[in-house]
Amino acid sequence: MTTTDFVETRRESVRSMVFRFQSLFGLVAVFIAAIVFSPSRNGELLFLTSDNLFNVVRAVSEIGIIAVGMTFVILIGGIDLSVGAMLGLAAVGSAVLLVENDFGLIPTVLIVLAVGLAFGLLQGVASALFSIQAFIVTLAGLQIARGLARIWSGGQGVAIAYGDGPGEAPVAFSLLGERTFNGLVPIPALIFVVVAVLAILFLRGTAFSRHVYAIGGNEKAARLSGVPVTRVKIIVFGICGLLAALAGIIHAGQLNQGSPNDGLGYELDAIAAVVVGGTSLAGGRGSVVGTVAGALLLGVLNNILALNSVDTNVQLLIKGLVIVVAAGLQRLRPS
Amino acid sequence: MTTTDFVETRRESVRSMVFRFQSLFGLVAVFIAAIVFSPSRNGELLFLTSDNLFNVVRAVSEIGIIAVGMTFVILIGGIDLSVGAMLGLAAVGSAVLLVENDFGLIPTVLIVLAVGLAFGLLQGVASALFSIQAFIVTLAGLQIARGLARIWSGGQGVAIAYGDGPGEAPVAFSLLGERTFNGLVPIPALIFVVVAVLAILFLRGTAFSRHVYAIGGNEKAARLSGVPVTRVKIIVFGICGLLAALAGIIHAGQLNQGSPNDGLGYELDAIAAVVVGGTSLAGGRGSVVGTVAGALLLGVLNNILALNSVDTNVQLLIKGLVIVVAAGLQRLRPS
Amino acid sequence: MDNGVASLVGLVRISKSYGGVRACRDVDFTVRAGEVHALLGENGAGKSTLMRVLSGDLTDHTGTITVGGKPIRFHGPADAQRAGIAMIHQELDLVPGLSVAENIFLGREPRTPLRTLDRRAMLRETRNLLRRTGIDLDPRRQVGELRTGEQQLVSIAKALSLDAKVLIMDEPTSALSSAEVDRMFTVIAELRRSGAGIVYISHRMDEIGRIADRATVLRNGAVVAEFDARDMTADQAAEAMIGRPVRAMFTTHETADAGEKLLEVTDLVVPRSRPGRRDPAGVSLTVRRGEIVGLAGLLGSGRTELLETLFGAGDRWQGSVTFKGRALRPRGPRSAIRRGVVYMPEDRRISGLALDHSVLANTVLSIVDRIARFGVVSRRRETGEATRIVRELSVKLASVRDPVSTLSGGNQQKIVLGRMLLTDPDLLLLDEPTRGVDVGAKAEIYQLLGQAAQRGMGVLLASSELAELVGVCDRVIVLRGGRNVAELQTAQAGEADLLAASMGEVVPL
Amino acid sequence: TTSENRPGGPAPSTPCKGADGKYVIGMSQANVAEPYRQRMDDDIRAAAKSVPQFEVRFTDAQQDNSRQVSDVENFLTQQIDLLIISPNEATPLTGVVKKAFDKGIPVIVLDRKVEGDAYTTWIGADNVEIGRQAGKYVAEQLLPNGGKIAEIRGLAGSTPAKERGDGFREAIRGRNIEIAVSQDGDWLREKGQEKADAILKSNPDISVIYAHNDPMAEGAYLAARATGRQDALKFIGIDGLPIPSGGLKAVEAGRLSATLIYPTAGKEAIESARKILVDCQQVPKTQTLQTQLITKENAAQVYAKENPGG
Ligand SMILES: Nc1ncnc2c1ncn2[C@@H]1O[C@H](COP(=O)(O)OP(=O)(O)OP(=O)(O)O)[C@@H](O)[C@H]1O
Ligand SMILES: Nc1ncnc2c1ncn2[C@@H]1O[C@H](COP(=O)(O)OP(=O)(O)OP(=O)(O)O)[C@@H](O)[C@H]1O
Ligand SMILES: O[C@@H]1[C@@H](O)[C@H](O)OC[C@H]1O
Ligand SMILES: [Mg+2]
Ligand SMILES: [Mg+2]
Repeated sequence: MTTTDFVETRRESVRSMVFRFQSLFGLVAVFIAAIVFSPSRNGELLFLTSDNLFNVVRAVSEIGIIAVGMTFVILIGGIDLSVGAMLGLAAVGSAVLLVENDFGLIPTVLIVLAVGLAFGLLQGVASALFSIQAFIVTLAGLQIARGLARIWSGGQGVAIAYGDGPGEAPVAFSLLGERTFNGLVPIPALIFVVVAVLAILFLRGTAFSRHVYAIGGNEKAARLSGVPVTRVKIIVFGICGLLAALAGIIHAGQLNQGSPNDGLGYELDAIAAVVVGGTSLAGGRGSVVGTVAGALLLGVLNNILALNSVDTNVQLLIKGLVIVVAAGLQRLRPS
Repeated sequence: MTTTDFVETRRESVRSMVFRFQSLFGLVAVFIAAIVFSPSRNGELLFLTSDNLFNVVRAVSEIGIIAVGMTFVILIGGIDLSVGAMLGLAAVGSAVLLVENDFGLIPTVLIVLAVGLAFGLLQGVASALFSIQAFIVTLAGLQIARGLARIWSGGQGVAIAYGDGPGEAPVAFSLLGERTFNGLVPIPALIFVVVAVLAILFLRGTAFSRHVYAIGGNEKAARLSGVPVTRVKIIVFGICGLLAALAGIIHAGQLNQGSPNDGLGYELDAIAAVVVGGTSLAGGRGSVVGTVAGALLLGVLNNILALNSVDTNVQLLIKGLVIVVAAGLQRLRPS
Repeated sequence: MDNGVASLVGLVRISKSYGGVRACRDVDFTVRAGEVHALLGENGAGKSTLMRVLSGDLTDHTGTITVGGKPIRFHGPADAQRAGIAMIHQELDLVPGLSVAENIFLGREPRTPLRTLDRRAMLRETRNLLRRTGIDLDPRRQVGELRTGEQQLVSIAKALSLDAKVLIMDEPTSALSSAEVDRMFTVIAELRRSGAGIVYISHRMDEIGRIADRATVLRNGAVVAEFDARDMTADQAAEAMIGRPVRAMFTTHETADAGEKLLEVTDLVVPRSRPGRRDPAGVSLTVRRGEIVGLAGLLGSGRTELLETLFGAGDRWQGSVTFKGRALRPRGPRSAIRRGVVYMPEDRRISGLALDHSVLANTVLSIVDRIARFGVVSRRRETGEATRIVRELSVKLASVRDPVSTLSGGNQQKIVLGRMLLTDPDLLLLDEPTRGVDVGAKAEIYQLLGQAAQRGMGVLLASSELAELVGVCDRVIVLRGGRNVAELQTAQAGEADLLAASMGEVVPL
Repeated sequence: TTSENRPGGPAPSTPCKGADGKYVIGMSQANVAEPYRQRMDDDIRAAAKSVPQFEVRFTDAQQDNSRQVSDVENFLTQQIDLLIISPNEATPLTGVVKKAFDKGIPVIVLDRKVEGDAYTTWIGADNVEIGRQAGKYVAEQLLPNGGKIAEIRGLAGSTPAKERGDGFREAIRGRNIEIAVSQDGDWLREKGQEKADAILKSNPDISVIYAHNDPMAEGAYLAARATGRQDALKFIGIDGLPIPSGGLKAVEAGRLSATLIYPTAGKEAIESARKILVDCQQVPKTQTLQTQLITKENAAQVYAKENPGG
């Protein structure tokens, strides 16, 4: 290897660094746009008030948590359309267990998370073991989860009342909906951050994560290298179901209710966040950092459009265009 | 090449015949189940009355037409999430042009079809020319089409009144919603059949269709073999948009109204029909015959569940399971 | 044949079928410590299948595998690896999105005491490994960015890193040029010395002579001969493989010396391709009708790049190209094919074939719109065309309706060639056309190229096999660093001259 | 809670700046997929035109509670002067409505309710009464001799759905009328059609379909028409919107036998807003609006009255 080669290598990695953080560019751009277009009152930019910023993070926290799980699934080349319905099922489960079954906080959370995990694992089994396409397994899963949520809730929203009496949920649960933690940071946002950080560390630092990337990049190669492909896939679907259930618990806490219609269409929002964050739907390429950036980008966009009272229909057009452009920018990669 | 080779060939093709018609087995199975579970009245099986059977076809005609277009897109390895929204846009367009602009039947139909075609072509350009993933392009397309439909309709359903006066649509348009053609066959069903037959012939015999399959099978190889990949892809998205618009026109005719929310979620139903019909989401493998069978299968299933007044929530569970099982059966292929 | 040395592993009466096709029939096979055991056979003879059984990749076989004399049952590649058996697969099986190091350690990543990934150890060990094997690669580079040949080196390094007792190499050198092959052979020799057993599959007969100790020949899935490789001649081996005496490998074709100039390339440069490359001169060459011109060079010398550019499938370029007297600025493969230029890519699986699709569909793909009337393809006509070309190239198959994936490697290669020839081209651009092709089929392909030249086509043939270049071509142009550095007349020059010119030792321009 | 015994007037720090003030009003709509709600927005828009001090901003929560919470939060960031909300569901929106109210922002709740009383005023119609009138019409006019009917209900869990069902049952009690099937149509025409389609198959012997709103009734009509049974059946709905695709026209055209006016309260909401912000007056905590039975006899006339433009 000659010296020129080394210089080249270093130049290479500067380039690939730039591309690695590409997913953040879009976010930065939208953030700047938000500042520029922010309405102001008494000389203060409304967008930049800490209240508003935390609102943005709170608003994206559910989709963000789901999108983190979705990132795993998409990295292995799969997709999970059932997450929105799973969120609904978990929200209903939380409400019913807390209020109708008087289960207490910890048991409820554990049971609901277990349901999400189990549902995800089952979908993983169907898709990995019987090799049915994930799209179709989870499309069916969507219907099944919705059906279960409707049956479990009796078809309508189950309201959560707080207190110590029977039929009342522990007050602690309502913290999910309040802005606490030093009176400012909303708990859901905090949970989102914790989940994201854990996922980032996990995807960076574990052998499991290499297996995830390998399966998405070349499943056959992964199998031949001794990667336990089926097991990894099943676990990944399990993680995704688990995180969707977590989002559902937060949802119920924020809204003091679990309704079988909760989370309708969230799957597409989550997928959009993942893709806008630069993860390839073909699998094998992407990151949770990108997903978080993608979710925040969409959240900031929603927020600034709302703060400017842009007509909802026009909002739809703008959001559609931004998604395409963001995805288009993502594909500029080192060739 | 020895004679044994040819014997083998024949044996092979019996096997592959069996697999070719695999997509019909599911339909036959569900059909038989429908007969078995059909409620009867005065000794007549309600499911088998010609009235009911034509109803089934009418009920699947919109999804069926969309699914035919979706088959093309999926065959090239793409996906089109915008079809439901396109249906809504076309329904709104039909109503507005007929009622508010007094455009007359033929101009209205032509304009709406042109809008669908153009929208599809644009998505094709974004996906093929700028190589942005179809999932994301059409996810954005979904939002944009919905936004346009809302703006065009002023946000609410536009009712279609019939007559010769201003603000009234030609009575001929209402035929779409009536049962005519010898008083038995519903017109939408007829259109569906025509579309399906044309598509089947088209996908069997034309050079274009070979290109479609080749792109789905191995895009790079297709390109290197001189297949005009970009052009074919764009046209395919155009076809899909056109058919979604056609379905939208029928929708408006059947409901005497065009509403911007029409077609909500139809994309997933159409994809389900395609996949249950044995077309691989990976592209390059599948048929319109399969899609028609898939659409009918889901239609018969809906019908028999309704005839038996199965609880809607339980229906969701059953449909989810049937989709998984049907997709699972599809993957049994000659190894 | 057993001369007392203990077998590391053994295969006893192994059979394996794919649907109706019996790929292996009652095969017995052993690998001893410290030997290189060559496995020979035509394309489709069952070599890869047999080795995939041994490496735990295929588990639905009959017969017994023994390790150290004891029968064992593998449930997957991981089991075989645990038993000390590693395999380099014929079709490169790497993960493009992962780095060289990550690929090498995939499935057995080093971990820190906290059970997290030990990146540092991974990089360090990869560096050591690459140094030991003389492979010149940055362990952090993404494998997807590497050229085919480099990827093959990574596969080799990966297999070596397993420190296997038994190493199976299924055509490990098919994309390597002789310099890299030499380096690989040094490594193999070292391994053998340390007591490992190596199974070596290759269609490059010269390699077998150089490194093999023993050779087993398969035909139609069954063992038909075993040789002591050191005193086996190439003709003996070839005859055992094909089942009849071999014809001459290279047939000379009449070169129409005065053939008109078909292609003229002047100072063609592809600037974007590698940052930091400074070769302002670029490539200049001519191809006349009736001529077969070879392209020689080392890994990354620019052969593939040149062919892709001429076909309109490459990056932006500068320079001038004249074809049939007019400027050639192909906008893409389609327009190139229209003008009579066809291209056979280096990697048939990735770039050449829709493997799931039928032989028929793959064969006629380039001409479907030509044989269509009003856009409708006549089934009779397309079957006719496909059958004709498949016969002409003597492709071994049961039915043109079978998926192309069920054909052996060499026959798949012929399908790509057949598709090209059906378009009735003037200029054939071939990139390693006999990669992975057996001796018999090679001879047939060479003959076909000769016939094509005789019919007035021009052929530009890039190859890493020097024997092939010398045997088939009229002239060979040597590329280095993206420019032509030498041109040799094969009537006068030999393999050694080519190698020297490729490495930059002599520049006999 | 703090707001327990407060009268339904303006919240503590009075936002009333009189006629010289400029006021931004946030209108948080649950969705505009239902024509009724689109009409509500339109009525608000039209009424606000005549109050020059008002600027109204609209949001559409698209049937998503979370989105509606965010919508209101964003209004709070924008520091609106008054909130009008038609909540998607009661419980989930209660918190954020209370938050606005506690900040001193007057809150006008329309149609569906929120829990507790942390709002300034609720305006809507008496849905139990509407249900009762529908039942009475069926019992007296359509099925004087009794019979079997089907019910297509609004979104499960929404107050109007429950109340319209209860009132109806109350009115038909003891009249030999059997509700043979009852299905949720989620207020949507498409759903109404889908459900009616199934109902007609499984219960061929029903003679009236009672839908909780006009779009679902129209959907049911279309389902019947597709099987050629539209004339054998009677359909009634609720809403009676004075728009071309609304229930008044449907009754006039004979597709529906009857509908009941469900006022959108848009005009009244702006009226209350004006009282609170401009006139510095109190408004009653609950404002119940009147309904009216519409049949073929009075449909055209009411349409003309409600919609003088055309
Ligand atoms: N996946 C498969 N499905 C069906 N048939 C297969 C499959 N893989 C291989 N075959 C068939 O099995 C036989 C043996 O193939 P195999 O790949 O082992 O040959 P090979 O000796 O390695 O040939 P080559 O030199 O071309 O690599 C051939 O007839 C081939 O067509
Ligand atoms: N290590 C590398 N990194 C990046 N680009 C490379 C590298 N090696 C080669 N290339 C690019 O490819 C060009 C030539 O490679 P090409 O594949 O055409 O050569 P080749 O002679 O066909 O070698 P190969 O045996 O790899 O097929 C180089 O000029 C350079 O642009
Ligand atoms: O149609 C109305 C519906 O849109 C609203 O949500 O609830 C009341 C109904 O009358
Ligand atoms: Mg092989
Ligand atoms: Mg090359």
